[in-house]
Amino acid sequence: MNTLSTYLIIAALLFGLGLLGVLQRRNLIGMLISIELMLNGANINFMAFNRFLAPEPAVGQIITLFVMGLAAAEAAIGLSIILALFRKFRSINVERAQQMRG
Amino acid sequence: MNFMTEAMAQAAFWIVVGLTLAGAVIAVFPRNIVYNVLGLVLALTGVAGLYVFLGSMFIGLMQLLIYVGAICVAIVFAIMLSRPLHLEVPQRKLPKVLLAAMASCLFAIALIGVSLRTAWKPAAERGTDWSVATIGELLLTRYDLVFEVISLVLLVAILGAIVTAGFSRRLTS
Amino acid sequence: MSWLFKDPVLLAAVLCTWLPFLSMAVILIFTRHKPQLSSYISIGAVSTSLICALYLLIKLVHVGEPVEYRTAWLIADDIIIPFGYLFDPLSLLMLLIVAVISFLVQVYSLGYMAGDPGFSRYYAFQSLFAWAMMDMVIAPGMLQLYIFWELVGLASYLLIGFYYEKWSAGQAGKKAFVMTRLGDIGFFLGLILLVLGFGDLGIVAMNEAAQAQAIPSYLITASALLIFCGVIGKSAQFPLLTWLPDAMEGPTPVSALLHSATMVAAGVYMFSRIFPFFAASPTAMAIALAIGTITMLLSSTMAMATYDIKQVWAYSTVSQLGFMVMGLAAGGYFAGVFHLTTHAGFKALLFLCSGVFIHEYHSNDMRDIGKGGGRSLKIPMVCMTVGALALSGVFPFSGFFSKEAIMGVLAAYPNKIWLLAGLLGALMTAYYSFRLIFMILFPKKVDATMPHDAVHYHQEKDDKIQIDHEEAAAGHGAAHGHGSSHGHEEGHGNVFWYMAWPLIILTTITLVLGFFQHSLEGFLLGHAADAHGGEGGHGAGHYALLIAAVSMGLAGIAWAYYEFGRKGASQEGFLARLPKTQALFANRWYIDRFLRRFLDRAIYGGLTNVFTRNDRRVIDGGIDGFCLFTIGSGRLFSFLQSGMLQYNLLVMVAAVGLVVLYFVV
Amino acid sequence: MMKWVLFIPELYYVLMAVVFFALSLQRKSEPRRLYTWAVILSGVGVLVAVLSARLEGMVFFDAYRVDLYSQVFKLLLALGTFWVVLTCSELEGIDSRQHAEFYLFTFICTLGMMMLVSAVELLTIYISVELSSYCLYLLVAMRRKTDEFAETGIKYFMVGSTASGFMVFGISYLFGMTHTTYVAELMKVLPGMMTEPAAIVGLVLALSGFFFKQALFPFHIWAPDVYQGAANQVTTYIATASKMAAAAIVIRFVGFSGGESAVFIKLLVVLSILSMTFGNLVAIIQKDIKRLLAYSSIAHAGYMMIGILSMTQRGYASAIYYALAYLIMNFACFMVILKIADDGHNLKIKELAGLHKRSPLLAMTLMLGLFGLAGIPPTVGFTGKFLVFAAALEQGYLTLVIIGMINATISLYYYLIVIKAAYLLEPVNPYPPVRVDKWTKSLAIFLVIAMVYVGIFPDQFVALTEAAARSLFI
Repeated sequence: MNTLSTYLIIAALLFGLGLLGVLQRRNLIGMLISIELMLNGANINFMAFNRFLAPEPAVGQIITLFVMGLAAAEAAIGLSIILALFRKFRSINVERAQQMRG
Repeated sequence: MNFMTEAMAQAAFWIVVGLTLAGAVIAVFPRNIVYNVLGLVLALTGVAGLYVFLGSMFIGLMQLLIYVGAICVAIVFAIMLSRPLHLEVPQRKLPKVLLAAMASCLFAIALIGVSLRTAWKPAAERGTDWSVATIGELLLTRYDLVFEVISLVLLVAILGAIVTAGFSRRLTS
Repeated sequence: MSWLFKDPVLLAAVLCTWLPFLSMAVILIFTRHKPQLSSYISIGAVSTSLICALYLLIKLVHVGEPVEYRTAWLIADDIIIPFGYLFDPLSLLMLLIVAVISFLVQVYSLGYMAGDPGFSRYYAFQSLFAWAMMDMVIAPGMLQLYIFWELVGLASYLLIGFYYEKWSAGQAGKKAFVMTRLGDIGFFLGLILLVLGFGDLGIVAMNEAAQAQAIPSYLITASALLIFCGVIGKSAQFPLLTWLPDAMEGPTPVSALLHSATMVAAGVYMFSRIFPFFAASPTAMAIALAIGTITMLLSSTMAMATYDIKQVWAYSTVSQLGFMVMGLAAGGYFAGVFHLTTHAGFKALLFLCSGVFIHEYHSNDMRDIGKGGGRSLKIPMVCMTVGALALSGVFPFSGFFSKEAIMGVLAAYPNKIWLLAGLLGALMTAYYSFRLIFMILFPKKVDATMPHDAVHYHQEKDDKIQIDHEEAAAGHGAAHGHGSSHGHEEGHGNVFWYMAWPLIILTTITLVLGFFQHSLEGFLLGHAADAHGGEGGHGAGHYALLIAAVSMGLAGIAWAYYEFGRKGASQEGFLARLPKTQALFANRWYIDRFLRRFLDRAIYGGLTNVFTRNDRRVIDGGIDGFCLFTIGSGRLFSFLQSGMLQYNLLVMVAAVGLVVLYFVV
Repeated sequence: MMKWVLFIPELYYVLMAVVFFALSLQRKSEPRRLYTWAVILSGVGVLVAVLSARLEGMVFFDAYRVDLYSQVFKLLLALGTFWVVLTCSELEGIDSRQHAEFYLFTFICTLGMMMLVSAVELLTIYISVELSSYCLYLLVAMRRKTDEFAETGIKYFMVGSTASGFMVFGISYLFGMTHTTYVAELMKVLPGMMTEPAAIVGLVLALSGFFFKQALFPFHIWAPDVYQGAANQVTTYIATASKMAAAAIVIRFVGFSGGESAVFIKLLVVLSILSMTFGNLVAIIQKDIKRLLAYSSIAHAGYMMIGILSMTQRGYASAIYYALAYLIMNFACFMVILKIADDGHNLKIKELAGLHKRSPLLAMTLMLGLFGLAGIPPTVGFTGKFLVFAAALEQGYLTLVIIGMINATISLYYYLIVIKAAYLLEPVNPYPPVRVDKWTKSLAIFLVIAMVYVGIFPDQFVALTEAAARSLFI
């Protein structure tokens, strides 16, 4: 139902799924995706509190907005570090990577 | 009629919820990274729908714009740039998956418990001003500092991405 | 600075305590590569300190009230932590002891350490020690005392570990430091408790308040017991007594200075420093008495089983420290302090004598020294015998008087078991000290062919001249010097006499100090006599006790003579016939092993291992996995595939999850 | 209406960032010139922080409070940054083409942390934390020749992102409970709500993000790897400046509970004990000195927590003092490491052998720093521990203090290993002499004096920290 606790439960589930991804994914990009899920869980919380409890409806929305912005920055940084790592491997170990394919 | 719209709204709500969770599951479980990204897109769209249900079309749109439009695209680019990534589908180790599942289940259950056991109290006076104009105004007054700092954060992110990923002009790798 | 020169006492005090520090700094910074100069700087500083200490003693000997120069170090409004100088009879006496022994040991080291590559460093550390010890002695507040107490421990660590090439020396240094620190935990906690409960760490204030019962008794008992932990650590009382014998890895002069005469006595000194405070808590006193007794008996037995000459004196030091604690804890303020004084003299003497033997024969084993002809080194031999007689409490040596004083106090105690323990201790003390003497003096077989430096020394020509010169200078030299034929190599002419002089001076002190008992008593108790109610009765009226104690000592000597001294003695001792007991004694009653096992198993082996394994798997594993990757596994991101980071995260998530769950349920 | 003067230190750091942004655009990188600029600018930064130390007031619609508490920490941050920049004369760990970016990120990171200590609004706090964290992620990943330590950056990033996910989630609960994001209102309402699970869970989750920065158990997992894997200068920065900000924000957040919840305090006690014990025990077996210091930093987070969890003014003051002490001592140790490993490699303990001959001054600095960390009087570390333990005993946490003391003793063991290497061991192969320029020399002398002076005459500093702690709750 469209109540506070429904949203909170959805948020908790998203957060939990995100955690699961962070804990068991071996792919770094997969981990990053999972972290985005966790942040979304928090965002749903903010929006829900904003809708059902908060005195000013604008505050929660603004927070959500900023969390999104930060998530974007975080993703950019995370991806660049992952890419750097990848480039390093390739530059060191192209041969092996190809061997493995074969 | 009224009943119908309500039922429709209900159904739509649950569909959105289902989409979100299904997307999240797809984002986490399959071993192919491309499916994960698609799942993420699905989940984020679902969340955007939830925001609409929570009364804010604006944030829902932003969600689509920022997350789906920016983050997911960036991730896709990263996957393209690191081509062999999606080729790798090594076997999972069962103990690790089990442990991770247990820990995250524990966490989720605990969080659900917290949200159910807490007596959430609405504020005494609830404002009704949902307009985007108010958000804009607050951004330029009360959240002025944050607004300015986030530009710095983004600057750092861009610079950092350039430097770290090795695309700097000075770096000829 | 003009305030400094207005008051000669303060000037002397500042000079006395800070010159060694200055000398340390100068040596470390400027004269590291000039060993001779370094040693002269250090000795110059400490001799000035000695003169200043004497001046202070003479100047202040008749001042009734303790003289205090202090500034308070405020942490908060209601807490007073004084720093500065406190001169009362006790601190003046101790200051003099420290200065004298430091001076003598530094002079002695000129000979003993000659040619050592770390000569400058050695003197820098000696100065560091002198500075720390003196500042500790004159501390007016417990925190200053604690701070310098730790610095003394640091100096001890550096000096024990001086022979760093020796692995065991480094280990021993660490052991000593860590073990004494273990006791200091209690000390520090006691201080914090006092700060919070009483708010003033001034020694005078503490003592007065404790006597006036201004501090609640539970607080006194608790903090006194905690502070006593510091005594246990520093003065090597049971159960932390095993570090001291190990500390003998350091150079012998260091053992003489730190581990017999001054540093280890710091615990006893601190006890007597706040004696009225302790005395206000009968529980603390009783526990201290018990610990002192156990320590004394245990370490006496240990001393009976070892053949290492320095170890014997180390155990003996522990046991005598236990004896002092007994005396103090039984209420004998003067008796304890007096024994501390005399013990500082004769134990330093014993160590320095042993140092000469070790230096000459390059062996710590008394059987080797005996076989090598240790008896031919007349001065050290005679001096050592004097020291051993003092240690055994034979009239008229200084140990006799102080032991009698403590026995008197113990006899006045209602429960006679302490007195019996004391007498037993006296018997054992005499036995093990003369066991050592006789083994050197009457070796079973003199091995004349044994190659050692002494043989060369004996053939020097010019020793007679040296000795004559010495006889002329020292009034009592004739008693020791006649006919002896030790010497030294050409060009090292001073080396032997650098070592012999301090021995002679200390022997003199040992001979005469006992007769100053009453003037010392007057000096020490004069101002505090009403506070302690005097300690009348001991020594004088107890002829039976006197005879008992002396006869115990003599019996010990006779026993030792029977087993080791007489012609055809087996030189094995009764312990050899009781192998189990001997093993028990030789292994220090397994205290060490127990502690080590406890530490190894419980802390190092158990916890660290768990953490290490976790750490290896979790944190290093990432890198290991990564290395494997570069070598051959060839999998991209294999460090993640091995799941190390995630295993880590898992722990974190599970921990937080459990916490959250706890708050929900 | 806006009192811009109050914002001057931050503005100054923005300016610095702009300068280095401009410098980073140059085609040719000139490390020497960049270094000179960085030293001068950050030196002036310290001056600015000193000059603005007495400012007070609110800016940005009460989202940003300038008071003694924040200014003290800003000064510490500026000082830490300046010191780190000063040691960058041989910035070998970073590719010389990236030096401008290195300084840029360092200064932006300092800026973020400065805002962190002043921010009194949850969103501002969150953004500031993230700003500084992002810079650190990038700095860690910057190490040159990272073949050996390539995964350091990603580990730091992953753990940090997860922790910040916790933090946002916690903040969302706090927002739901109190309906406000302002710290001042939060502190009024929250203590009355500590029985509600969401309030306390929100607080714990939010704190976990800051515990991550502080490297408190169990959020320490990044610390050893990052300390070991990052360039030496970056490690120094993380170990000193960033710890200051973490301490400041943890103090602020722990204060939210108002000491109302016994369970919460118990949790902190447990964390503190685990942190100390774990850090000290694992440190014993380390060979790499930076890794050893990482574990020691975990232990020190525990000691600092002892002061914080007393939740009295004296407790907070002692924690601030401890932070100050930790900055000086830890930096002293790291400076020595930086100077010995001037080619940017990772120093093993055994490489310290014979240091007292190669450079007596550095050896002494290292010894004093380590003794400070071990809490041996009369160094500043002893006074810090004394104050922290006294504050905890005042609240009756005797067991905790005893465990803390035992830990201090254990820690002595591994500090002594290092000191022994520096003073008592002889190197197997002679190492080249250490080059010590006059800046390093004067800095070392300053640190030695500071460690002893602040340790022996702490009264002014204690008064300062107490005033700062008072201003925390006005």
